[in-house]
Amino acid sequence: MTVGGEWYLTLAAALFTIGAVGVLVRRNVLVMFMCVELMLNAVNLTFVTFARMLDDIGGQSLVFFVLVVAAAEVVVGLGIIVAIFRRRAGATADDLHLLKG
Amino acid sequence: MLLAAATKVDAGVFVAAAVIVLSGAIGVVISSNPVHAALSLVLTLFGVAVLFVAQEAHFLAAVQVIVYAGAIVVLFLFVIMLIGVDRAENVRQEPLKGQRPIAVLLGIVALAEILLLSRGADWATGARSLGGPASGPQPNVEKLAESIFTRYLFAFEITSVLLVIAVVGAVTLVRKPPPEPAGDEDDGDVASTPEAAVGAMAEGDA
Amino acid sequence: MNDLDFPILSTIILLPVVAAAAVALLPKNRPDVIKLVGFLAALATGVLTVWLAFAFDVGDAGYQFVSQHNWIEDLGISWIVGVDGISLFLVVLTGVLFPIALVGPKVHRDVKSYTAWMLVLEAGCLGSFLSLDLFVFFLFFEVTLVPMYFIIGGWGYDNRVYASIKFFLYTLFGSAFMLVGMLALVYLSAKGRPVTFDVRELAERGALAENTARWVFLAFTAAFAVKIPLFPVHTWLPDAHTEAPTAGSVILAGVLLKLGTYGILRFGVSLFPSAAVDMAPLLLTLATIGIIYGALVATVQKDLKRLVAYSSVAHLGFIVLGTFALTSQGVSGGVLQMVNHGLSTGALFLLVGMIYERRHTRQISELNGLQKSMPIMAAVFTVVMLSSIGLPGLNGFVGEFLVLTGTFITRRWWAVVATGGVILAALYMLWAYQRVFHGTPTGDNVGLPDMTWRERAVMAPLLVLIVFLGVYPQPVLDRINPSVDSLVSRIEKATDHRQPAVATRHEVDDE
Amino acid sequence: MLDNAFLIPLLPLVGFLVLVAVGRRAGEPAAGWIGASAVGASFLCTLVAFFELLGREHEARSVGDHLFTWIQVGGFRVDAGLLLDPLSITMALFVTGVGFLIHLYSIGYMHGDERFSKFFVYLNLFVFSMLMLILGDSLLLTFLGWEGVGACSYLLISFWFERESAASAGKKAFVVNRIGDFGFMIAMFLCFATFGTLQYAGIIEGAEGAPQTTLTAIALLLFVGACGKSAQLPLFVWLPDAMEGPTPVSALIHAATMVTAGVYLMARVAPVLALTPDVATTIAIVGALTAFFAATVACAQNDIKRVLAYSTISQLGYMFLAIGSGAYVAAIFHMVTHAFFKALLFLGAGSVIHGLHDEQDMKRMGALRKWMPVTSATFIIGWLAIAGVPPFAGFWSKDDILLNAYEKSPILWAVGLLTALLTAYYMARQVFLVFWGAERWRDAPAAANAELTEPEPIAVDHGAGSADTAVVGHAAHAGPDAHGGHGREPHESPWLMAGPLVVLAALSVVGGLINLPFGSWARLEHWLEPVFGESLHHVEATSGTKLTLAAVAVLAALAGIGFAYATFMKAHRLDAYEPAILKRAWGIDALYAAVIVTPGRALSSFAAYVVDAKIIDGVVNGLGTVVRGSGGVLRKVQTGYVRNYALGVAFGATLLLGWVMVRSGGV
Repeated sequence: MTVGGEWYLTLAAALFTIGAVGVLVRRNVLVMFMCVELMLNAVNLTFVTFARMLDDIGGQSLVFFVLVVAAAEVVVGLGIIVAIFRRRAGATADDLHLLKG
Repeated sequence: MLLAAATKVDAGVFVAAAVIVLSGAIGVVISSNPVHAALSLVLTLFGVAVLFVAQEAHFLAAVQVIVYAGAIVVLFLFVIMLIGVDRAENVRQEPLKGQRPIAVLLGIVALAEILLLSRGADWATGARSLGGPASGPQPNVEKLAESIFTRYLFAFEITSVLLVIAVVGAVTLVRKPPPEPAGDEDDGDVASTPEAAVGAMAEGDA
Repeated sequence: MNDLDFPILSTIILLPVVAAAAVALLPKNRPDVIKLVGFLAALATGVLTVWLAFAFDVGDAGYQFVSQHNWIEDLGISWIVGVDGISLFLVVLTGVLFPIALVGPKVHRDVKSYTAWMLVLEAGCLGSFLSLDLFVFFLFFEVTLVPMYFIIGGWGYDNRVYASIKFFLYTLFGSAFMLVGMLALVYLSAKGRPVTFDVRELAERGALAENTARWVFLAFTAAFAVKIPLFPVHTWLPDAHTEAPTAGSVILAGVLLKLGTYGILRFGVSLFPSAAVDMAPLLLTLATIGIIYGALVATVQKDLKRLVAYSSVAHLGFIVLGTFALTSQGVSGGVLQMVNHGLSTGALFLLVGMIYERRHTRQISELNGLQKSMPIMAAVFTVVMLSSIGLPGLNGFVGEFLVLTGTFITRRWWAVVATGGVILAALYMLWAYQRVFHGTPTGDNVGLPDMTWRERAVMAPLLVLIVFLGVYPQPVLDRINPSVDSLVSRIEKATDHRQPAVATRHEVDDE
Repeated sequence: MLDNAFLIPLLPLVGFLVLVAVGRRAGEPAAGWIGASAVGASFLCTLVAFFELLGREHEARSVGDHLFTWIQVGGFRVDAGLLLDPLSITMALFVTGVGFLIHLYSIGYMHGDERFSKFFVYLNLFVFSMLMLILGDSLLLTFLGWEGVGACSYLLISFWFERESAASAGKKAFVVNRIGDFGFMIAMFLCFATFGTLQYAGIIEGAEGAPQTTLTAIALLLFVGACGKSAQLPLFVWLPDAMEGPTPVSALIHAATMVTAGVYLMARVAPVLALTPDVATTIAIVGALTAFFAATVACAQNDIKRVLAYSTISQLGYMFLAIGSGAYVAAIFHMVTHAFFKALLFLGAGSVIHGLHDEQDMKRMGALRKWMPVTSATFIIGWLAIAGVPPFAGFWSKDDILLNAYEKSPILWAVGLLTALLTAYYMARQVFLVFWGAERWRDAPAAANAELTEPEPIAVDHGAGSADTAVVGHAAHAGPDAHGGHGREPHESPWLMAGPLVVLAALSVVGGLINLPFGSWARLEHWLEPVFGESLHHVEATSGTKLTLAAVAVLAALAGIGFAYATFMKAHRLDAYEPAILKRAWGIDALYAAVIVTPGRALSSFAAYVVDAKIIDGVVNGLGTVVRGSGGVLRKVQTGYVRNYALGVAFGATLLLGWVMVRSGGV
């Protein structure tokens, strides 16, 4: 074993946090979406790291599924975004607050 | 000696990949132009793929590059092109008061917590999954394949269903709405309000 | 006689359900067929319940016609139905009132949904009275809310939405306590034995600590007190009664309120005898306040239906008073009074509904001199009114007198104050009668048509019962007494409460 | 007959049911005859039963007749059973007898009324209830009749319900009676709690050993009930108003029978009273005060029926004075004679009102002696009887009471004597105003007519016209055919009405014969002895005292009559000695209105519109408002900005992480 797993985990944590902050601060729906992808990648990285640390292929299997789900999610998400933008070009997340209480 | 050299190489790979990943991530968050953001995302994805390779997950690394960088980011770019590249977001302004500092603060606190937790990690049980060991003579792809197609077959089948649904859903979502009745054309900006936009989405669903 | 294999009680409950489903399948544009089907189903149920009263074994204090089927075995929930002297006449009352309520008042819209809801309501009421499984009882108890909510909200008067929501939330609020109490009772009393919701078994176990039992009893009482309704949680009643359509008021007063008084007797007193004895002064006080307060408030009501509604508060106070007197006379009188109140108040609401159909107002100030043009209605109203006042020879008196006697021998001063309510009852009823029926008619009150033959046919069974129960209540009491006696003696066994000697002494027959 | 005693109350009940079923179709006068014959048959049955009882041994003159078990729960048992003993038979005799006469009279009196048959429906129901009251063998059965007569009284007082005053009077009678019934009911509860039974036999048997306090309470509470029914102070207020009912009703219910139920009840429980001297004294005092009070008020009334109403209250006071003095026989004796002469007077008054076309004000009468010979002759007999002039019936019974009162306390006797004087005065005043003097009715018609010819859409051919209906506003008297040729002049009543007057007059003359104070002539006392037994009080005064007292009483009566003669016949004064306060009955009605009715109504309004609407419903609706209000505040959190929500999610996640950290001790 070379570089310790904890380094990878730390990196993944940092990546995840950056992604989360990105979701919180960006208004462009597309960019928010990308930040979500960042978070997913961070998680994937964690899984793979644990798979190596614990010597268990299960972690990698899970990453596979995450990838599939991410792909599906992106497809649907982008579909929604396109539907919105077709009506309102340049809408940001803040423009959609119809469900205000 | 050799081992030390290998370690140095590994460390070098990790540090390089880490720098790429983090700079790409920060690029996604701060670039005002979505195209730039997408390209930064590619950077991060590649970095992660490298880290996968460094951890013996060769198949996943390949998938990461092909599916993520290849398909998903391209999809993002398509959409960006479709809805207008020039719509750069003004990242200097934040309409929601306090959103940005709180977000950053939360991010820092969460990071600190995660790091502290991973250090203390006595809550990880170390129980084995059903997949079997990751190391061994078999190539990584075979092991992964065996795990997915035996132990996780049912889940795998379900993901296929999920994909089909996603495809159908996407098609339904982006289908052009049926032509409006003639009388409604002079409404001008049909979806000038968010209410109308959401309403239109609902119509699109139907 | 009672060991017949045919599950008569389950049939009684399910018949209206089946009929409701049938009505739901009928075409909307044939109200006549729908009415007929609904009426026939209710009538058949009514006939079965009356048959039940005749087939009932008079001397037997226990549950009769019991049939039992496991439902959710892991949780000890079963479908157990059975009838005893306490529930018998409530079942009969339900069976009698529903056909009358269905055929009596006119329905101004959507006969189909109305009929279906009424039938569902009937099933809910019958199920509540017949279930011997706490869980199933609770289900039925809650189920009755839904049809009533729709009947008030859908077919009521101007302020119906407020009234129906108030009715629903108020009762549901109380039921929440009961749900908690029920679970507490069932699981706390298990103590290693299999969990059961069977009321008979739970009554035998009686394993709760005294303090716990008191709290659980209060939780049950909270639900029933709202339903009864006991002062001070009665304010949903006037609104619900006033805004409900005539049939809704009849059923609400005649049957639904009895779920509260029945529940407090069957699930409050008999499951928690010692808590009931401890809490009796509180409930007696609330009941007594309700009697006086309801009567006082009724006196100044401007709306005829509201007046009758407040009179219900007073009358239901008598029932609770009798129940918590915990003497044979009090409890039997209370049970009898449940039936009596259902008959006379139900009849009063029908009559008020008939006046409304003619005059389109319920305001007392807008009515006068109705006796001039409607002598028969006035006569019927007088009889029903006198029954409600508690005139000897009519049904109201027997129950009221037994309640007061039974209370007096254990709780003297409560009974004395409650007797004052009898004076007030005469005051508000007669005053209202004077304003509505006496005097020379003016304006729209001149020349109204008297009761039609259909209306007379609707009132006739009620009048017959009112007179019969006043003159010869003994057949009814004979069926009620054994169950009540066994209940009271169980209380005596479980606590240091004792009935006075006069309540039980059997004198030598001097015949 | 004794074995079939249930026929006595059953016959009027059957009459009632028949009339309910076919009364309207039978119409006039058949409905009246059905009702009258039912009561008449009942009278015959009673008569037979009376003679059978008379034929028995002294001690065997008490027969129970068990019909069925009415209510039985545990140790509480009430049977529908009748008790026939000398007391109840005596009552039943004059109730059915007088009742029958009044039924006959009513056929004439109610002639032409649009609700003719309904009147007899009520009357028959009343007779049935009254008989249940009398013959019931337990307090509860008596109470059944007690409330039944109350209800009938309500129905009959408000018989002409179109008139607001009649409707109000009916309601008032029922409600005030209920106040008395409150006492009656509590007394019954106490009896059951003490004796375990409500049967008279059981109560009287158990009374010996019962605690004194309980007995006192029972007696006092029963007396409260009696006060309500028999219109004693302070519950008398309903009776004067009850005169709104048709006159036969006033005669039957509010003079002869129902109002004496209180006296009867007290006589029934005489053994209990004998054990509670304090209560007896209270009863005597209340009776004497009521007698005097009502007599003073009667002196100032102008309405011919109201004079008689207050007179009734006063005479009932006498009876309670007797009860309180332990002179039960005297009380019953006076009850019987009073039933004769007071029914006579009321029916006579009805005849006058009838003859004068609904005139009730005595100031507008006069000189009717010539126009209505039968009525005036019988009325004068009634007057002499009530005034206590020997040898008429009233003299003997009143003398008996005064004698017993004297034994109890000379003060009570003095009050009684004063009352006797006043009685003689106000009755003489009435007779002189009505039957002597000028024909003042000739001046009045203008005003009266205006009132009578109020336009009324429904024209009813009234024929002879019933007195009180016309006041309601029927146009009958204005019609040309209504009264043939004799216009507004008074006329004698038909024989159907006059006949009962004559019979009652005869009874008023000879009624005293049933209990003359000469040894074996004291038949009633002898007859009632088995009922009262030891509780009967025996006068021990010497015959000298007796004679003196009687002479004083006669002198007082003559003085009263003489004073009235001087005032109204010699001086021809019309409004002598009539202070306003007496006209208003000492303002007691107003006092009740101020002290009970107004605050009561205010309390009710407070309960309804403040406590119920504001406080209780305020809390209920307040809860709703709080929930909605807090929802309104919390909904601000839902900004609609998805990033805000995301911030919340992040915050929650951070918190969760922190919690896990703390739990795992990772810090």
